[in-house]
Amino acid sequence: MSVPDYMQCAEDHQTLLVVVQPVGIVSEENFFKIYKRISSVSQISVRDSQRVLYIRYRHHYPPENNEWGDFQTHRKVVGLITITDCFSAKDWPQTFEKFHVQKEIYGSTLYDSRLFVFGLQGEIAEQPRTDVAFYPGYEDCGTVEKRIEDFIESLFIVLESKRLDRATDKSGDKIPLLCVPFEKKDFVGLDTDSRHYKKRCQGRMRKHVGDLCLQAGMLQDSLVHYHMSVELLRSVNDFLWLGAALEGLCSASVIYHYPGGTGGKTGARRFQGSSLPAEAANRHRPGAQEVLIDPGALTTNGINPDTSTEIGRAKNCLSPEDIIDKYKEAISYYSKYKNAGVIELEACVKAVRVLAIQKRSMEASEFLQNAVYINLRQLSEEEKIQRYSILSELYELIGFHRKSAFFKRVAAMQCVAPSISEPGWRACYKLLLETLPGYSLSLDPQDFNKGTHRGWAAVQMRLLHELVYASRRMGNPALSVRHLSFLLQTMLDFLSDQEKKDVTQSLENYTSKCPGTMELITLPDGLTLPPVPFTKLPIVRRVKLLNLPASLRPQKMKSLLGQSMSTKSPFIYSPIIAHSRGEERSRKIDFQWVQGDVCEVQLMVYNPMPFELRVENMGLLTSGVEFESLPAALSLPAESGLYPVTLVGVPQTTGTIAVNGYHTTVFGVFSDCLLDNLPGIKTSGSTVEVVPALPRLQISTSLPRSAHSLQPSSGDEISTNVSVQLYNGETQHLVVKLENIGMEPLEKLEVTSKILTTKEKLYGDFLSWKLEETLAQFPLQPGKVATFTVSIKVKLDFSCQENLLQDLSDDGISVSGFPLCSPFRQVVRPRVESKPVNPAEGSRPGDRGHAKTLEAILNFKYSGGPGHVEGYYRNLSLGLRVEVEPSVFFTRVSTLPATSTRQCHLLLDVFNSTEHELTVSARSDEELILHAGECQRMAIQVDKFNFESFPESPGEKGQFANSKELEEERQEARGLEINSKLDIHWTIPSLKRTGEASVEGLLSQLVLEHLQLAPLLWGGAQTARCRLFSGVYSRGDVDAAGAEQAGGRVVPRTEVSPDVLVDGQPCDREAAACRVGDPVRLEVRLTNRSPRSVGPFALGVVPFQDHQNGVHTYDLRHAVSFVGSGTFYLDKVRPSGQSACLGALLFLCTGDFFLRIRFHEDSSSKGLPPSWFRLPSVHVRALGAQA
Amino acid sequence: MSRQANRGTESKKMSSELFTLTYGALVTQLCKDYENDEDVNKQLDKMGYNIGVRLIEDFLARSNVGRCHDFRETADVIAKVAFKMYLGITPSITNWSPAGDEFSLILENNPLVDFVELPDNHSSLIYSNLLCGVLRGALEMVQMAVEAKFVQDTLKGDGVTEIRMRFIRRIEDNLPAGEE
Amino acid sequence: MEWFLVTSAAVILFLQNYPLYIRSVPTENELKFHYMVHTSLDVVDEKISAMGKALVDQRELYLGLLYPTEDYKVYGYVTNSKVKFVMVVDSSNTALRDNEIRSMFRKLHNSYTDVMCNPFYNPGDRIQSRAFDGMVTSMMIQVC
Amino acid sequence: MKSPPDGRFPPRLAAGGWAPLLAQSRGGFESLWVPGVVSLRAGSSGHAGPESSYDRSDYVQGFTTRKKATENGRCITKLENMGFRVGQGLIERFTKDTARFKDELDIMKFICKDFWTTVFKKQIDNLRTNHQGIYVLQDNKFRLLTQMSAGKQYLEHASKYLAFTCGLIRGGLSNLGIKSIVTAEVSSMPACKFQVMIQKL
Repeated sequence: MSVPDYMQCAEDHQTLLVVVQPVGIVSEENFFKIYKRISSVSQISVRDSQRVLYIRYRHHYPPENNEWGDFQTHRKVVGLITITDCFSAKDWPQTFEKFHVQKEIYGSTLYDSRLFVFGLQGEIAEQPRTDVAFYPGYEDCGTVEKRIEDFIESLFIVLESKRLDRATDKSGDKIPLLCVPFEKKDFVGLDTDSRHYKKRCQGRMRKHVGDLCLQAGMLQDSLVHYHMSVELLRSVNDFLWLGAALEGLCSASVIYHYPGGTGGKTGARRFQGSSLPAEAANRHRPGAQEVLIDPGALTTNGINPDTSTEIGRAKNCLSPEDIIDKYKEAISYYSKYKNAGVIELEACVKAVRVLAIQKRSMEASEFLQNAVYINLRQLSEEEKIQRYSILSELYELIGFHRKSAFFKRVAAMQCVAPSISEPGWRACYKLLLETLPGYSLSLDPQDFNKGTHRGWAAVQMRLLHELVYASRRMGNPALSVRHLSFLLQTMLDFLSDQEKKDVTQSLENYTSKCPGTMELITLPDGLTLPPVPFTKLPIVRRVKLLNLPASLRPQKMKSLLGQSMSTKSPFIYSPIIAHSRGEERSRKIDFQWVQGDVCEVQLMVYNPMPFELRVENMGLLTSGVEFESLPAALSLPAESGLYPVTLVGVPQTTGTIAVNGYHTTVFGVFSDCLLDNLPGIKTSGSTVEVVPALPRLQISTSLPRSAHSLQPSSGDEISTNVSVQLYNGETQHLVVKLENIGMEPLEKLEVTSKILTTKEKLYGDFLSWKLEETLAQFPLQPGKVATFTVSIKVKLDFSCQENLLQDLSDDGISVSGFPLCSPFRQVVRPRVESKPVNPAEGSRPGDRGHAKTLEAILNFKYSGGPGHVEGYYRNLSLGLRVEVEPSVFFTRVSTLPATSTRQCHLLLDVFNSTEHELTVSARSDEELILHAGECQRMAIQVDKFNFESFPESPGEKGQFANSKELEEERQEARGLEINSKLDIHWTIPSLKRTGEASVEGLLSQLVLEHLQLAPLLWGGAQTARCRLFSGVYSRGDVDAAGAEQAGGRVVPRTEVSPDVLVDGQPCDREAAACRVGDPVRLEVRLTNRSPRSVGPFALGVVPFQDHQNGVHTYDLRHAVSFVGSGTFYLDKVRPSGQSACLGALLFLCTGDFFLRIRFHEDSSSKGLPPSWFRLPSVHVRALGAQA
Repeated sequence: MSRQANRGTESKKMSSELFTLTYGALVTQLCKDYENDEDVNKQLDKMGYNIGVRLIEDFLARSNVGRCHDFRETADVIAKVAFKMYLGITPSITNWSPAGDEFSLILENNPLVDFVELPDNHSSLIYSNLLCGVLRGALEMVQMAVEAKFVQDTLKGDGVTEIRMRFIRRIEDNLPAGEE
Repeated sequence: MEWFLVTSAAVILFLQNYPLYIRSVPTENELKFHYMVHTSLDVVDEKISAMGKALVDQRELYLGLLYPTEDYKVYGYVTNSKVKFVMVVDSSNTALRDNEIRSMFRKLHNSYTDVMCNPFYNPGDRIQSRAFDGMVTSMMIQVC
Repeated sequence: MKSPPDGRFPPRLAAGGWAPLLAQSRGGFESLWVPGVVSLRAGSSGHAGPESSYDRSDYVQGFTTRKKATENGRCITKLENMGFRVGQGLIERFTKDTARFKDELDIMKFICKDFWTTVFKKQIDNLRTNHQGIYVLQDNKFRLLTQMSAGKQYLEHASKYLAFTCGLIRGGLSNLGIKSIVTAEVSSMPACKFQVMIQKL
């Protein structure tokens, strides 16, 4: 026999084999309906004893197996039930004929048989027969079970009789030799009288009787018989049958030890399996199908061993260990006979089942190993499949999951072996799926998120490839795409570059027909395949939500920043405390996005593939806020390093938005990648607040934008930078266009300016504006434009550096010009030949002639719309950069007394540092024309200033701590005053540019003093000599000027000329005349304008002669004599008081005399500026007496 | 005095594995914290320095070596006493510069690097750089400014490990070492 | 003669087995060895689980012959850290007695311990160590 | 449960032959150190040569000072991780020549005796368990704390040294296939309790 029954188990040895078959045409459905009912009657207890009969039903049974019936009686078909349709009486005879033919097949072994006829009615059906039962139809045949029971009864009777007459051997008469088919020929012509032969006969017969006892439910007797036959057969080395005897012994013992049955578990499983609809596998596994309804396998409830023979049980029954040993022995005997392969194989399987129950996996695996090596004759593909799947199940049974998976996989491969006509891809796929657990492979990508995949990559990959292929051949592209993406995603690290190429290649082919989705795929047998997002294509390392550009950031009056408190680790140390990574991700970020404004998320990605990776429609996955994502498409170079990708979108509503992940399409597979599932991703929080919409302001100006941005020292980012070039002192209007490019009306606007620290001293206010007109145009609707004007006024220091001064002095300006000499010109060679051409270079501040740079920021705080309601605003800042070209310099400043002591002349050496002709004009009409690089002096007659009358600006008193600052402040104030009086302007006609020039900052203390209205007023008149033209120095000053230039400062002397009267005549016009010999009266008057009282003073009068050649004669004793003292006394003069003193003198000879009136040094004059005490020389011409 | 007494009894050893492994864990942890090897090297040197400036005290107390008179003497003490005491090895001293201000410590086997295999992505890591820091720090406390650096390393495939020591100058007044 | 050597580690977290190191001579159709060794782990597990009941002196790290296949012998060894070593030897190679195999496993184990002590090695990762490679190579040469 | 007497130790303990570790503080030497410093002496069992000593606290020091300002917690975790890795390595070596462990308890005993002795030169004084996966290892004179003057003032310092040890235990166990959470607790220095919570799979 050649067809093994892998489902067979030890307890089957106690069953009677009954074959149920259709004759004629019977629909499969009907047949199995009946078959099930029949096979439900699988055991009945024989009346008048506790013995139980077990029946094993088959609907196919190869007759050749039947021939082994003597060897093991449970292989013998003892009962036949045929089922047939017969509707008319005339068909009956041939139907009955068929029944007989059928009987012939198993005829030799049958105990009894039955025929169930369906559909036939009438008189034939009436006549009662034992072996035939008539039923009108498959529906009404209630008595089937009863009939079967009767049938089994009759079988039992036969069995019993056989058992009895075999068991009680009447000694003497011959015992036939039982043998298996292939033995028959060996025994012909054998000496049947030898003891050896007899023993063999006895032994085999004993064994046979044992079988019968076992079938007849007499366990104990069977044991006894088996034992005896083992003895007999051993003695004669009848190995095949010895094996059978031993196996019988095992079977009986197993039945005794494991009433639950050994095949029960698998049997049950098979049965469920059978309930599956359209069992595709059956087509390739008929064996299995047969097994499906194998009552032997179905027996779940155990036998109740007959209690009658309690005695001697222990000694006959094998112990669990012995069972295995005996099985081993039996199998070793079987293995001697090639033709007993099936017997051996089945024995192994039975042993394994027993061992499985005994939980002795190792030994079981050895039996199985042996079973694997038994090669029967060439098996058909179907048989192979069946064999491998059974092996797999058995390995599963003993907990060898990998081994089980291995054989399942082999079986699967068998299903589609090239030799098979129509390959069973479904079956193959189904089997492959069953191997997954064996290869510890789950199809849920979630299980692979924990860092690098740790699995048996090589085998798992192979399996996945097979799944892909099978599913494709099954014609389920969605499946193969899913499997292939899974392979790519989870096994990426193990794929070689070539494999990566191939896999993606085929993936793209598949997806071109059937794109990969994020849907769950559910297989017919309930298994679900979760979607496979490509989190590694590309790999995302960092996710960073970006703040809005500075100019668009919403700001709140009070900051929302929640400071993160550091968790101080408590002393009871626990690693858990520290491991709080999860929260970080969900932490809220401390900036806000704005509803309706595009916001960005930056991902650092890289491409693990050895080729360029194209990622389509990559976008953000968000929650919490309605969000319009604007997907991007990118292509990453092969094995690119970290590569920044910015995903953008627009929040449509407000609230807290959470960025959960991103979606991509790669190789035609859609993926939703959630950050939580990304291993080792760095992110600084992924939720952010979205505040209500705000307007957006865009500014454009009349000035050109400048590439050059302000130095970073300025705290706030500048959106736009504009720059302008101005000449020092020039003023320009900057027109700013404010456009609302947002969706919300612009309601509020505040403008502030900040001048960046510059070393340049700045006069006047640099930036000034009027917001009113602008605000008048508010609220500014979206798309509307408002203008805003800022006037830029640059007034840097106009004083020039020493070096220039040097030049001037070198050129010996200290000319002793004549009173009326014309104003002289002299040109200064410009210090720097190269004028700054481009402003950038000119921005080096502080060297003369080069442009200086002023920088300032205009801040526009604005708000409107719902954002404004929520108290948010935006800040836009405009960077302003002003190149200040020098216009004019005042290279020197000095003063000269004017004719009146209430006025004086301010002398300015003006230098034109531009390259253009330039005119300078002071308040006073006259204009001065300066060529490029030219320097001229201009004199401006000004009324002296009464600084005392200035308000002391009490407010500032406080803030200027020390008197020095206070003094400076005063000085500035004065400077301002003076400047406003002078208001000097320059014009560059060629450029049509004008501006002011300020003397502030170059007015030294001394100059100020000289410009100051002297508090001591010596009368109001001036000496005749003091009328000057611009550009001319007074002779009287020569020595002084020369002297003091050394000190580098010009100290003009003028200030106060006293009221000096000669003979009562003020002598300031021309020389006072007098006669020789007559006394001349001399009177000096003093008025005090200062707030404090001055004096007393002593004045000395020194007469001298001037020879017009620089020679003065002072020894005039013989020529001039005083009447009374030569010293005049003035007593104390209180504020705005007056006083005078008188004296007289005689001229003894004619001539031109001069009187120099000096103060005697005394304490009272100390501390008062010398210029207060300027007294002119008095010119007296003494004429001869009239004769 | 009392310390003298109990020091005798404190000849304690710690499992070299524990020592080596802990150092290894330290280095790898630093590699995790800092992107590039250079920073790790710096950090190791810094730590070593901090160890050195403290360890010298212990060293002087336990080995009663007197003042060294020249650099050669120092070299001997370092190799024969210090290394022996703290690492249980005695490096050989070679390659004196003619000026006598430079020499090399040759470590046949460096206990720090037992079992260590430097992965390719850390080619520029100076695994044992801590030692240099220790030497530098310790010597600084005895008024010697030295430069110590690895010129050969078995980890880098060299036959031996060589630390090059260069005497820079004598520190006049011993200010407290600037930490960090 | 071809023979083959595998070490694999139990990741207790998943109760899974996967290779840390694979080396085979010759390298072609390595997959066959993969399957062979993979299935052999059933036996390893079985032996380990059986170990609980065993007595101290039987709790040896060396598991002995796992099972013979047509033309190979598969031997096993497990460390206390649940790292399993499997060795497949051509069954025709009679030179290798149980003792040789045992000592070879010892060698492997020592060498593996050093790998574990390399601070740059992350336990559970595939073993890429020159030292280990060298040791294995020398062992194979000596055997083949 | 009390840990059994040394007599029951397998001979393998003798291997390595590490001398017990110094218990008392190093007097004036401490002044140079940050308070509560630990002094481990390193020397390989290989060279039986003269004593060799090393101070590991500087790993701790150099390490903590670097990140002190930022989060203590993070640095603690790092130390714990370092300990974990070291524990893995050590256990791999120490168990190289031992028979396979019978069960969890067998392993815990090994930790308390052989492992502890190798690392800290003394056994755990007391091992308790609730037989539901919680073990409490008590060391009455924990070596890394002996340097700290008893009392409360250095508590937060101590955590650093314990973190490393917790990692050591956790790493050792995990390498033996036992996933656990280890926490340390000090009521009064230098006594110290380590609680091991086994994570059932």
